[in-house]
Amino acid sequence: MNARVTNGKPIVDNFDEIHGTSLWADAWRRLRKHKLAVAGGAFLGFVVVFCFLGPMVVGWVWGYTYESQNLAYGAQPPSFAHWFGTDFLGRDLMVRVMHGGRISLMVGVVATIVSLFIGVTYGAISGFAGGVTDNIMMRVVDVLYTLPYMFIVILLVVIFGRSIFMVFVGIGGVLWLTMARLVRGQVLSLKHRDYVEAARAIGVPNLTIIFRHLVPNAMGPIIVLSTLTIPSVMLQEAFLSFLGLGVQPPASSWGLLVAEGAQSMVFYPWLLVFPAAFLALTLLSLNFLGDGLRDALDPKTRKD
Amino acid sequence: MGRYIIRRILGFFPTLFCVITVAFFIIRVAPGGPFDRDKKIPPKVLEAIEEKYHLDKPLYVQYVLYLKQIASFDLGPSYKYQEMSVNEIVGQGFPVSMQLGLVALFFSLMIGLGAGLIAAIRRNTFWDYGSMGFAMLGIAIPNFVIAPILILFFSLGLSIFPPGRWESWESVILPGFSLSLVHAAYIARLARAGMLDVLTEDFIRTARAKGLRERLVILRHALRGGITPAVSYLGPAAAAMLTGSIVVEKIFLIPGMGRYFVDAALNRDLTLVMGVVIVDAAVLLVFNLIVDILYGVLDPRVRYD
Amino acid sequence: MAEVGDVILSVCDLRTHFRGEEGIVKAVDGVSFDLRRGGVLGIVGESGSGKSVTNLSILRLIPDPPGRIVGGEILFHRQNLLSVTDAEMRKVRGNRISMIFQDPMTSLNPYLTVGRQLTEVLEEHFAASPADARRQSIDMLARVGIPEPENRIDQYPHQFSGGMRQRVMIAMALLCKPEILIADEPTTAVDVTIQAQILDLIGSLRRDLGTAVILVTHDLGVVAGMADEILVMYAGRVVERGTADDIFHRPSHPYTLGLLRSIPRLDTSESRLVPIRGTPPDLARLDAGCPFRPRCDFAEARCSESYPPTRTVGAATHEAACFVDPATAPTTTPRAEVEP
Amino acid sequence: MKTLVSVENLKMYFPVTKGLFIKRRVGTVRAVDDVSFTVEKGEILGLVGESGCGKSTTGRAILQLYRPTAGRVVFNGTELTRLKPKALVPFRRHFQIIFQDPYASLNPRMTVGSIVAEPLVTHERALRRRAREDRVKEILSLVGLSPRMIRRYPHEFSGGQRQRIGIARALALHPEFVVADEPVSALDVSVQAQILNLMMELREKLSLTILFIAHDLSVVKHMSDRVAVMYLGKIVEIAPFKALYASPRHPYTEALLSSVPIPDPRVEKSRDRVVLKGDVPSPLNPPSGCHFHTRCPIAEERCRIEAPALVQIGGSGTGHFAACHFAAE
Repeated sequence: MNARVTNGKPIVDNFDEIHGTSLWADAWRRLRKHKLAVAGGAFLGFVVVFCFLGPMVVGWVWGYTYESQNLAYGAQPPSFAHWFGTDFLGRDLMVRVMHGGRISLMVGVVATIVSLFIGVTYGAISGFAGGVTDNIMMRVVDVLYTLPYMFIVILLVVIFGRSIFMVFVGIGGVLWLTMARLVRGQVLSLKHRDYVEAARAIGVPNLTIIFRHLVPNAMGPIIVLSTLTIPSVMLQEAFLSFLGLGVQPPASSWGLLVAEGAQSMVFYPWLLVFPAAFLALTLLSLNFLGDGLRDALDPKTRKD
Repeated sequence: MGRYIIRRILGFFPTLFCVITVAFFIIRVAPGGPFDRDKKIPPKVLEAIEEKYHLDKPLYVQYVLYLKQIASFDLGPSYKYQEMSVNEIVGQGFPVSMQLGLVALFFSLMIGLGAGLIAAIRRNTFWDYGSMGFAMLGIAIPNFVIAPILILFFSLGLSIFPPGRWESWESVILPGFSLSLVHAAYIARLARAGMLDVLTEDFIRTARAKGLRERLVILRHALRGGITPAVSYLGPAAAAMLTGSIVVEKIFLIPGMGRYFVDAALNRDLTLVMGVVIVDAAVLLVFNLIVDILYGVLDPRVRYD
Repeated sequence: MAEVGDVILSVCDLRTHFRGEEGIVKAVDGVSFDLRRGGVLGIVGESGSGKSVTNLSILRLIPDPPGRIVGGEILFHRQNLLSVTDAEMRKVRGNRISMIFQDPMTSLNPYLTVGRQLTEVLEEHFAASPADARRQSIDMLARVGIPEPENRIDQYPHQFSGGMRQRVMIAMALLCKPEILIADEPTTAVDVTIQAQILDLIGSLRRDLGTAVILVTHDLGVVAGMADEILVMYAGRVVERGTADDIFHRPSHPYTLGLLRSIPRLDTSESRLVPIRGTPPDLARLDAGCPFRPRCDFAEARCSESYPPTRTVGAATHEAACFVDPATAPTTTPRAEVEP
Repeated sequence: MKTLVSVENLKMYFPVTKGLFIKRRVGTVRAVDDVSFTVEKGEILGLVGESGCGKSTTGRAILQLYRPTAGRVVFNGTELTRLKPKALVPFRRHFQIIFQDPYASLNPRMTVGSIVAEPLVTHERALRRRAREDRVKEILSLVGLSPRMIRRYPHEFSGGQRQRIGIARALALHPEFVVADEPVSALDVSVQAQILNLMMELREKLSLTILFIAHDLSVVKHMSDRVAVMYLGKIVEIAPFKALYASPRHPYTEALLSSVPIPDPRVEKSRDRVVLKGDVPSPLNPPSGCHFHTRCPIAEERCRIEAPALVQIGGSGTGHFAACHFAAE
């Protein structure tokens, strides 16, 4: 169909400047129409509040922390005193889920930020420079891609020992490869657009071209990929915990709680159900949010 | 085409060389040596061992020696499993992992492509929402949760499949299925998105304007283009499935490569780690080549001379 | 030259609407026309005028959602195509009515050989054997001017140039000797020298095969030499219809008149073009009045109250949907050179 | 008249490479192959040809958006092809470009105001914000847009309006020379005339010199004083439009003229068409001798071997040049 939809607003007859809606505002409007993305965003908001403010409230009302043990109350099903039940050591599962959520979320966000920072810089430079520079930079990415991912992760665990936080800074340092490829692809396709040519014809300096014309227009896919990187890092953390390479007790993470719970799921199902539900719902929410952002930011759904 | 494949295979060697070099130095930079944990080894013996494995020489000499060794397809002795060479360990583990991986690959293709295509063709119906919801769960639930549930249900409950170990053909079904789920989920999503993209193309409108049956429009005109995004995902995914999933092998007690890998890294069994890295990298390269060839088969525009 | 005969296709009050983000877009809103055996009907309009949607509606190729044919009849040999089953419709498509599209680059399937795309039409409609289908396809390729058709039939679309691809599209459309060929902007994506070739080809094939042609274009020049009858469309409606002579020499709708005065011509020495001011309307925001009135030099108060009825001008074949006759009426608005 | 832009033996070659690790050069696209012409101060020179003939590349190479492979571009006495990228920047304010696609030529993330202000920000740094905004508003009214639109975004405008924004950006610094690269071919027919008229008006008001690139001869004819016809990277004919239309000397020009449909059924019925056979050959592998010989209705053996030079027709001073062995006949 080729009906054109332009000039959305009726023309107002006064001499004030008319403020337009930017593509970001447009995208935001579309995102809000995406029911699953809104639900995902709302749930994420809840999870953040739950995990970061929750332990304080629990400590204040019930008076225990994620470490408080009470062996007499080992592995109790959910009750009024312990909403999610307790584990074998009689620790309150809810506080442990809150505490574990903090670590899982932080790990995901930290690794993603690191990958975002390195990937965008590397990809933008490679794509904009082009020629031999680009070729060499991309061959480096190819070789790093060929290194088995788990090898690097496990080596990081070996190098950083038990500092899970540093491990995930390291994981971020590996994940940037995909981001770099994405950004490079974007920059390559954008750098011969007419508006970039126009800027060059004007004599705008290269750095300004990158930051005024290229990066803002590549932001959409970058945001989407970042939203989808967080859940995959959180899953990585869960796997490492399952292998006994992640967070060490008494600290917890969702991955560790799920791994522990899975071992006793027949007789003590709550130990699996609560952490697994939080992990799965958070991953789902992030994925829904990513899908929603993709639909909202995807240029294919728009004329321009 | 033949020349292209040969050129690509020749291209493996420089890449593998870079991978070996990078991996070698990363491992050596990591703190700790292979025999640090065995406190009981007397210094004399340790020295002898280190001399045997050339660990007393400067790093670059070790590197050159290692390259020489690799050039004769010898991955060297394992530091931990002293009675075995790395070649033997890999030779035992890899076929197992590969069988498991092939089954998983088969499952993920059948489930993933099937669900993705149905979702795309029956867009916005129960089928679409159903398969995409299923795919989302596959992505969001770690397989170390799914696998025990499968064991609980199919082995302990229904006694259809054995719960673990590597004995008969039935024993590969459950681990293969658990290993395939997450990949099936991604393939389903990619296939759906790819099909929906292709179905908006002008040439699909042409096919319909010619009066073709919808089945032909989908199978002959849309399918090839629609599955290309899923095919490009297949390279790394197949390599990952074939080289052993650490988690699944651990749960189902399968003697594949994955199990050795973690232990080797934790034990600083440097030669074994290197061996696994090289095998994994080679499998990945082969699969990327297969994917590129598949691309050429699917899309005549990228056919190689 | 084939005789122009009876009416074989009759479109009555066709309405195709699209549900968009901003509301319902009436892409085609009450279009009617007749096509005679062997005749050439030109449909002229700008992007968004509904000319392509009209033709996709005839073959029921409107993607649903978001589009839907909400009213009217399409009578093909007195049978309403809008009420036949999908299976019957498929027997019409590509067989009795075929269509070629604007962009031969994207309209041919890049994954299949040209031969595959040609022979499947014959296999589908006539259950032709592969060998037979191939032979007929090669003949047709030769007929549309593809050199070495025996070899080129096994090539892929990307191995053809733009002009050659459009020839392949035409060959594909004519394989079943259709009664009607709908050509949707067949020359917009090709160069002028190729355009001349393609138009020549369509013209000669029409004469040889007696196929009726609906030629859709935004370029008045293209229809001038080809069409017996011309429809001018604006905002989803037919604003003027008539013979080629009527339209070009006695334009009776202000839009037609405006178009003719605003396009530069190679053969005259006009010093200054007279543009139509403003921009084409937003189809999601039309009111009851004439959609052209904001750009019209003859607009009156009643133009905003109701859509003007169709009025006959001179010959019975010449109609315009306007309250006034621009040939006699005074202009009501002073001409503004640029937009407000 | 004074020559403003002089293009001498301009060549623009693009290498075609192949290979995964080491890029091998497998061919060269001779997009522009030894082209010379001048643009006089105050004139509009039309540059026509079919897609892929190199007309757009020529325009961009003149503006140094591509650095030419060989040849000179002299602008107002300065040899642009010699300048380093840094040294070129201050000159850029004197020559600007208007693009074909009004959808791709405006950054969708910037407001109209900041798009039009970008040249001012780059070249007139001393300008205060308020003064700059006034200049932007002034330019917007000059191209027929309301200055109130300064805070809106490109996607809120129609194709014609966007093209006006693009023109405003190009004219913000009052350049002397503008390359208009098919400025109306992506627009609706009813809007094309608005933009053509606007360009004519602005040309007079601002005494612009324009290189008007188009594939449509009727548009070129309306806009240009002189016309150059390109085929496969070479200029085959260049002449004042009237002479070119009345007596084209190159068979390609003749075919091009007769291919343009005329919106008048009576004229169309009586026309004799020269319909060229075949397609434009690939610039990767152009035909030997005269590039046009494969499609030429009057080609002889000689054309296959010997490339004709661009020579003046009908004595000096006519300004009519053609590159055909039979141009004089």
